[in-house]
Amino acid sequence: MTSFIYNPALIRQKQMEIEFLSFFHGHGFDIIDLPVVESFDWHGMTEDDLRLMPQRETWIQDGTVHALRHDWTNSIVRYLNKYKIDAERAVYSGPVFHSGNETKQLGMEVFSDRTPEQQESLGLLIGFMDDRFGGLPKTAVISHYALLPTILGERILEPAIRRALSQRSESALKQLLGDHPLPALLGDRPEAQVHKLRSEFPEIGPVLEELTGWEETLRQSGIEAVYPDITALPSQSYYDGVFIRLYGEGRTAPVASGGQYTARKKAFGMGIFY
Amino acid sequence: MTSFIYNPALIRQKQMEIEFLSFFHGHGFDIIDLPVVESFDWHGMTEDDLRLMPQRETWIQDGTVHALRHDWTNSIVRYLNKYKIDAERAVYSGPVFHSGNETKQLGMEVFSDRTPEQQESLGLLIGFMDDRFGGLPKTAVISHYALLPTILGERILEPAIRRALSQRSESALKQLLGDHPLPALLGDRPEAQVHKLRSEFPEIGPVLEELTGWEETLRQSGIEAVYPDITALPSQSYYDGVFIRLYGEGRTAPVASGGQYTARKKAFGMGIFY
Amino acid sequence: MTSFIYNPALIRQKQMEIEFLSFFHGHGFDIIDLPVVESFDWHGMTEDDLRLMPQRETWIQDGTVHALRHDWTNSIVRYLNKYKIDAERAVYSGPVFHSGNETKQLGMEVFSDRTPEQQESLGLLIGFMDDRFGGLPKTAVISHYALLPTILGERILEPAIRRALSQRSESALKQLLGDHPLPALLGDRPEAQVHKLRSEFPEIGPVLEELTGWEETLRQSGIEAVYPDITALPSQSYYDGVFIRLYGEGRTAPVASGGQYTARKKAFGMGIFY
Amino acid sequence: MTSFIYNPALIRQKQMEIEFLSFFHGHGFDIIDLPVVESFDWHGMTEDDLRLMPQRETWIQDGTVHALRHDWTNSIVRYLNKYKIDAERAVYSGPVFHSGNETKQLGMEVFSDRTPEQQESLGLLIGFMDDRFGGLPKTAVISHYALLPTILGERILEPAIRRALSQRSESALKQLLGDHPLPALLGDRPEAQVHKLRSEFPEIGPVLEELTGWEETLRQSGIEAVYPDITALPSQSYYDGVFIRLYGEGRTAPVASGGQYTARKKAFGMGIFY
Amino acid sequence: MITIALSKGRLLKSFLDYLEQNGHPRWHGALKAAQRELLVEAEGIRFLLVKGDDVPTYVEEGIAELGITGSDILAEYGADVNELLELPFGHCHFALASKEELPDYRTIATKYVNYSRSVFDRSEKPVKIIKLNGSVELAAVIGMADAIVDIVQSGDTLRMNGLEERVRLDPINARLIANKHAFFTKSAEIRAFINELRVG
Amino acid sequence: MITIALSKGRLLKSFLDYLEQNGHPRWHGALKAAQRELLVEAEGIRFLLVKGDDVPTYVEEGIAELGITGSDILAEYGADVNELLELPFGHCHFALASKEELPDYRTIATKYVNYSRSVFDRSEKPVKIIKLNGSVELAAVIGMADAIVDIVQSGDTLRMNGLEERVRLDPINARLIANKHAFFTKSAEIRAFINELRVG
Amino acid sequence: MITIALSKGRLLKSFLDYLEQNGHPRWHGALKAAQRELLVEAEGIRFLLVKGDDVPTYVEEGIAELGITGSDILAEYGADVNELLELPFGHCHFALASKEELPDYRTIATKYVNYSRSVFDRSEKPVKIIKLNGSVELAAVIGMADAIVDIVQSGDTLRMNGLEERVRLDPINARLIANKHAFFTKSAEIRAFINELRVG
Amino acid sequence: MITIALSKGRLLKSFLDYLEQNGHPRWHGALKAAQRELLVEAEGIRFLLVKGDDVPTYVEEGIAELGITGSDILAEYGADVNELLELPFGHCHFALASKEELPDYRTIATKYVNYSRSVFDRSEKPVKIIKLNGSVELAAVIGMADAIVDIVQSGDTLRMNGLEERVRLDPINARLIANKHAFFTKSAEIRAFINELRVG
Repeated sequence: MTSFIYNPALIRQKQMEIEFLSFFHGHGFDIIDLPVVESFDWHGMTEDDLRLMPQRETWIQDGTVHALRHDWTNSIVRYLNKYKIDAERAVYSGPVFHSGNETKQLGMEVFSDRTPEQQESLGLLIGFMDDRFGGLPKTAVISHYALLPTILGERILEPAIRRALSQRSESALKQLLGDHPLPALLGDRPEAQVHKLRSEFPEIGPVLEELTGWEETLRQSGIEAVYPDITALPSQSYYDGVFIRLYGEGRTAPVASGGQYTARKKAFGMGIFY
Repeated sequence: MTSFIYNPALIRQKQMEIEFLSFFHGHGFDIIDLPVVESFDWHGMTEDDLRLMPQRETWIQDGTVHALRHDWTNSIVRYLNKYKIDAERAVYSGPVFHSGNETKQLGMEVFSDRTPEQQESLGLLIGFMDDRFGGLPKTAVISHYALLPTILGERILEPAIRRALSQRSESALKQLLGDHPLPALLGDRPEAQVHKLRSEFPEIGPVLEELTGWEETLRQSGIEAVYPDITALPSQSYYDGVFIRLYGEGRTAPVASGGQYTARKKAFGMGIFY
Repeated sequence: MTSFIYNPALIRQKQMEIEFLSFFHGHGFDIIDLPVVESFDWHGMTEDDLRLMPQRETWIQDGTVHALRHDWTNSIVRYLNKYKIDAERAVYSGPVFHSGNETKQLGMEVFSDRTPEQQESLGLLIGFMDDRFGGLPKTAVISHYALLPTILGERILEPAIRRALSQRSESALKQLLGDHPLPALLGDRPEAQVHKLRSEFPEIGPVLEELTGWEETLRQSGIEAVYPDITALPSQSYYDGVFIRLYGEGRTAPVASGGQYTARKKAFGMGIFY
Repeated sequence: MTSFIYNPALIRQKQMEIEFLSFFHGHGFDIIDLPVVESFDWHGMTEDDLRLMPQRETWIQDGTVHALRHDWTNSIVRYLNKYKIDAERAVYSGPVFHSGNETKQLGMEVFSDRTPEQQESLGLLIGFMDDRFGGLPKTAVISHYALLPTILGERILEPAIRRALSQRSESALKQLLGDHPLPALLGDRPEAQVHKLRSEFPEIGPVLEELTGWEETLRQSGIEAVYPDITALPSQSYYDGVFIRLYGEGRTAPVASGGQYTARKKAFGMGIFY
Repeated sequence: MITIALSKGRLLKSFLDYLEQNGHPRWHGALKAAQRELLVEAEGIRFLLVKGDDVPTYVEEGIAELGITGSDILAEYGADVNELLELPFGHCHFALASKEELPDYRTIATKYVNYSRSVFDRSEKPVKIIKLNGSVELAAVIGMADAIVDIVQSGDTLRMNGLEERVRLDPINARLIANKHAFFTKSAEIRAFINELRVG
Repeated sequence: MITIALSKGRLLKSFLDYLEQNGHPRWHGALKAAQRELLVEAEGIRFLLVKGDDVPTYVEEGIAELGITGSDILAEYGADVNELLELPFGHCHFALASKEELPDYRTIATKYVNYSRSVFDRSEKPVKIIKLNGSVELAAVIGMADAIVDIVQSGDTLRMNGLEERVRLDPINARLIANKHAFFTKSAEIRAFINELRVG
Repeated sequence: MITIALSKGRLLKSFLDYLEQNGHPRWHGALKAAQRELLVEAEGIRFLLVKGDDVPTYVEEGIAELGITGSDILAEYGADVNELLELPFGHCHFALASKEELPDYRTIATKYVNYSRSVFDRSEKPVKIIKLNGSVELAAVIGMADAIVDIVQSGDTLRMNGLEERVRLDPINARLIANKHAFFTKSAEIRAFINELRVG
Repeated sequence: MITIALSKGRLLKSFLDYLEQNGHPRWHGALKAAQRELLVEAEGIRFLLVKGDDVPTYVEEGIAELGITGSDILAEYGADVNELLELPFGHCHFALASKEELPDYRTIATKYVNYSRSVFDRSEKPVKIIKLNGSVELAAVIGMADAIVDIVQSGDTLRMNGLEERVRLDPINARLIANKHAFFTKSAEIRAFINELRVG
């Protein structure tokens, strides 16, 4: 746990941080900061807050729960639900803590519901990664959190179904959903899945339209492989639209992720973890 | 507690940080990093650790005490007492937490007992402040933790005397020390105190010599007013030599402080809090 | 906080405890025990649990929230919601902790929805208090948590109204409820309030019937003054029927309290705090 | 962890508790009570306190460390070091917590350095166990914490030797102590060990005298097998004289244990865990 | 016999005026006569004259069955008592005051930390609050804080210190509070006192 | 190139039988030939032969894109992986076994602590669970526990130790698991492997 | 220019008397003339007139370089300041007072919670302490506490309330305190003020 | 009657050899004859054949009075038992092994997490440790870790996986451990067993 790193890489990392902030600042993003330690009143904790707590470094002080920042967007959503802000675009950098491990996060947020603006910011992020942060991501996985509620209706609330979805378990979904077309789709190539979805569920046309728009943005930014993920469930309930994960060559953990969310009003944010 | 700052100052602050690291890196300092969360085994805690705990944000996890970093030098001393390192000079930046408040600290350490090298690093720090960090400090207060043990002998361990010393309480010291020359000195101008000390306690000549050397370094760096502080007690026992506080114009809190310490071997470190 | 009590009273207190357990055991109550330290999964915490947390001594261990027992009935409800039990009546004694203070609680529970059985247990409790525990209570305050939802409908969920109700604030209720007959009732003698309620809200007749039955039980047990409390709100949502507070002569804190609740099935419990 | 016990045994347990208190109260012992939650200032924690912490349920509240009671004698020692008390003999009962598990402890303390009085109390305890608490213990193990310091001198402070002693490791002690007569003794029958000790180390005669006196007390109380334990090390530094463990038939955990200690003045205490 | 905790100072004066104007000569006389006594008995009522901050404590603990104190105190300390009635005296209001008008007030000095926090939370603005026990105006005068949150009656104190009221916040008046349990067990006495007070 | 972590021991045997019966001679041959090697490559697939408990770790960490392990392991350790398919081999089941039939089993020895906890939670009975790493039956034999919860295949081990199955708990079979991210980034290779496996 | 925080009330009167008797007509005049001003400037010195409890805060925060307050405040709040000198005015003392003499005082009401705790710790007696903000005597009068711990000057307040001093505790006097850092950076001005004060 | 927990596997074989060579035909016979039994009784001694990791648990809990297990297990789990004697069998050693020699080993895979931590602490080097339950060598082979820390007997396993011992760490042998309390209450039986074992 105690790691002491002193090497030339550190200065590059710090330089990267400043370049990231400067780059987005130059594109009209305000630089923001939030406390590393967040405090929660017991009675004000939401389902989202409670769900995340076991993954956080937490303690109780003066009758309130304290937790180290786990994810910038998460903290920003909580802030937006409490305070008004003037910024329309923001950029940040700083440490986050997952189950006791400290890592760094860089990211940006667009507090606007205009998709072109959101997509422009995604393009900027990918551009930055291409130029300065380890090169262009090779792969993107893209989902839309409005898909499943339409396809599955109320059944999406069943814990067993949610578990099977989150595990992409074709076997389990077959057992749970019977004839429903969804399980069979999972056996198809990802590229074919969207196609079949459109014909099976004409009512989700507009959502698939949106997805296609974002896919376009990703491809124009230079990303070669873009896979749809039709069974994705949001980790936190404020995510309610498109969600994107970017991967480097031969890497199994995403280098960046984020999506559309609602905190009083619609927004879009993506973060790089490193 | 929840503060959300987005303004042009933030980017300057981040730039300052990177300039600080680059400047010292350019002078042969390795950039180091240490975890924000430190953990302590109950039985391995020193008197120093215990004394500091009430000022720290602490919690207990898996039978060990966790605490947020309070001061970089403090963390580095603990690291040096556990691990060997190769670096001879190090520079750092990052958040520190005092009684629940988050601030930032920049600083450098010289892991060498050679005074000229230590003094050179002090010169670099002051130079950096002059150029880029709010200008040249106006005032320095300088002490040497070897002074009082010689002047007071064993009595320095008495809690009442320690309290009176730390409060510069002429009244209390007179009551406690009677005829001892120390209380009377406190009524003198600081500049006169060293002079009188030398004649009263010839045996501390070499320590005063050292002090004079550092005073010289401070003056050459451009600091106008340098005050000796003869009753200073170290906040942590590893500080065992010269200790310096630098103040800006009209400010009552020091902008930078640090000094000589021992963690296996002699070292010197100073930090800027902002 | 550190109190060290050694006096003849302690042995009487311990004897009281054993007499209480023996007395109810003799009347067919099983003696039960539950752990002093309760643990909660973050995601399994109910609104009730969260509301109580700030009043409890709490800490986080291994990713779960630990809390000292706050109230026996509360712990029993949580137990009943998790495990099946065979007992139909239970009696207990042991320490409880309120905001860091340790006190003792004695009590009994009837896991049955038959009102006569519940009332019999209340009679036993009052009988025991009369004989051995400081004498017969002088006063009882009795409420029924089905009253207000009928009288106020959905408005009972408004925080401002809940606060005004819990403070018996005639002024605030007038502002909030306007012409509604409730505020005016508060200015009446408690005895007259039930009477007027019945004529204003004929639909609550059966609930008032129930109240009268319990009042009868209290009077037959020898309690002279029984006051209805029409604006009472339950501290925890499982309390959903009659609730009773017993007071000693000239005392402002109740010596015993409890009522009907639902934890899978209907039950009734009362506890003595001392 | 969550155990809900309702059975006839519980009332017997509670009765046992009251009988124990009454029995000793009848013999002139004051009944005492102490808080379940103990709080510690960071800087006031002793080596003993720190050593025990990992075995305790602990948390931090308002800058002080809170811990659940671990052992009554331990709490009493801490109390005695802070407050004066008038009682000369005390008896107690209540829960204790070991690494998250709740058990019960009954016990008594004699705040006097007069051995006959201490031995009388031991006789009372064994008598009580014989009559009412599961019958006469079959075996006793008896040690004296003044033995090893005399036999080993300063070497007793070496961690490796302490570990070997606490593990009764003949092999390790031979490696560490070479020709010293102690390792060889460990291969002998316990009964023979004291004999040999006396001839090897005539200066410990008085300590062995004391041991013999206590052995006599144990035998007169009816305990058949009494074993000396010459390598015992105290778990807490306040234990500085005789220490006794009592075992039931065929049981490997002691039913009772305790001994002489110093908290300002000499005392003797024993506790039953169940 | 019923015990009533009264807030000394400003509020007591206002209460005395009310008693005088509404014809309670004996209570008025007894309380007026009290010089530095803290305990005054009149016609079966025991008045405790205590610091306003302490009124809720006396009532919550049951030392007094009733209490009269300002709604400022109740807003700040949130005692677990029955807040029976608003009383027609002790009127004033909370205000935010500063030397200069500013677009944002980032640092606030006040005796009313909780109340101020709630005001800024309502307006969804982050703020740093400094707790002072008295002479709060000074903090704004010497620039220790951008503004203060305090009780304002006539506004003279503000003016004297060169400050101006910038935002008029919640109104304040006297409140009759009751111990939660005594509310029932002494309901007849409490009702009698209320009637006496009202009818005047 | 795709990497697959395989559970050694019982499950590997069952997998080999399946491969043999369903006509995958080359995988079968390569894996069969492996003596004590832990790494076997065959036809563009890299097999890692690891302890069953470690399979989810290898897959979760991305060292292997796919893994084959028993559902008992997944039930116990709850890894953050995609549990794609049930596989038609490795069948056995969880059971509660004891020396004597008892109305209640209060103390349970098991390697499967979390699973056992969930079983008793489902039946709403409190229980004390002792974790053992092996030879779990012994705990029941010598009376350290009232019963054990363990995997049962033939039942021979139970019988040999004088124990009897009291409650047949959940069925167990082999599962194909995938790293959550490789599921997309290597989707073609994964799909190819699944097809190969199924068609047999 | 140097800023000095002065404790208002009792201590300010005592300071004014001292100034008058020791010939500091201008300071005396300026401070005497201050009606309800909180900020008084005289001969290059800026005096802040604040509540005694707040003096250490002003000095610790560096708003004032020096402060004059009672040792009772310092004993209770333990500020991180330089406690330079005892001053020859503001004399009184802490006392434990009660209605009746008791062998043990188990419940204490006081404004000085920390100080009282330390007194009872010194005498090695456990005690329950109730914090009140004012009119502390009342707690002993009405039996809310066995005794009180408070400041005693003439003893009149105690007597008026039927209480008697039982134990005379630590003496109290005025103290000159300095900001820890300003002690050095404004050492000349501080030394000048001390000399002025002393010489009279 | 005394109960002894024996570590199955490698250590049991080594123990059997020792018994054979030192003339304990009956124990040897009884244990040798045990096929898959976990409980073997011979001449008033009850042997429990359990997983090495579980031996300290059985002894600490008092299910067995004595236990024979490797010092590797004791070093890793630090049981609260009496570690009476080193036994003259079960010899092997801990080693750090890797594919290539490196100046620093930053990531270590091992079953022995605590032991490895202590080794690196002794050498004052920070390290990341990955816990694996088996086939630890694989982690070094596929580059999941820079090196492994494991038990080495012949070194064959390392070689077969293309690894080489880089640092020979602590030696390992069998240990006789006793329950802390049974050490006294069964001292005669324990002493008898030790004598029997030694004399051979």
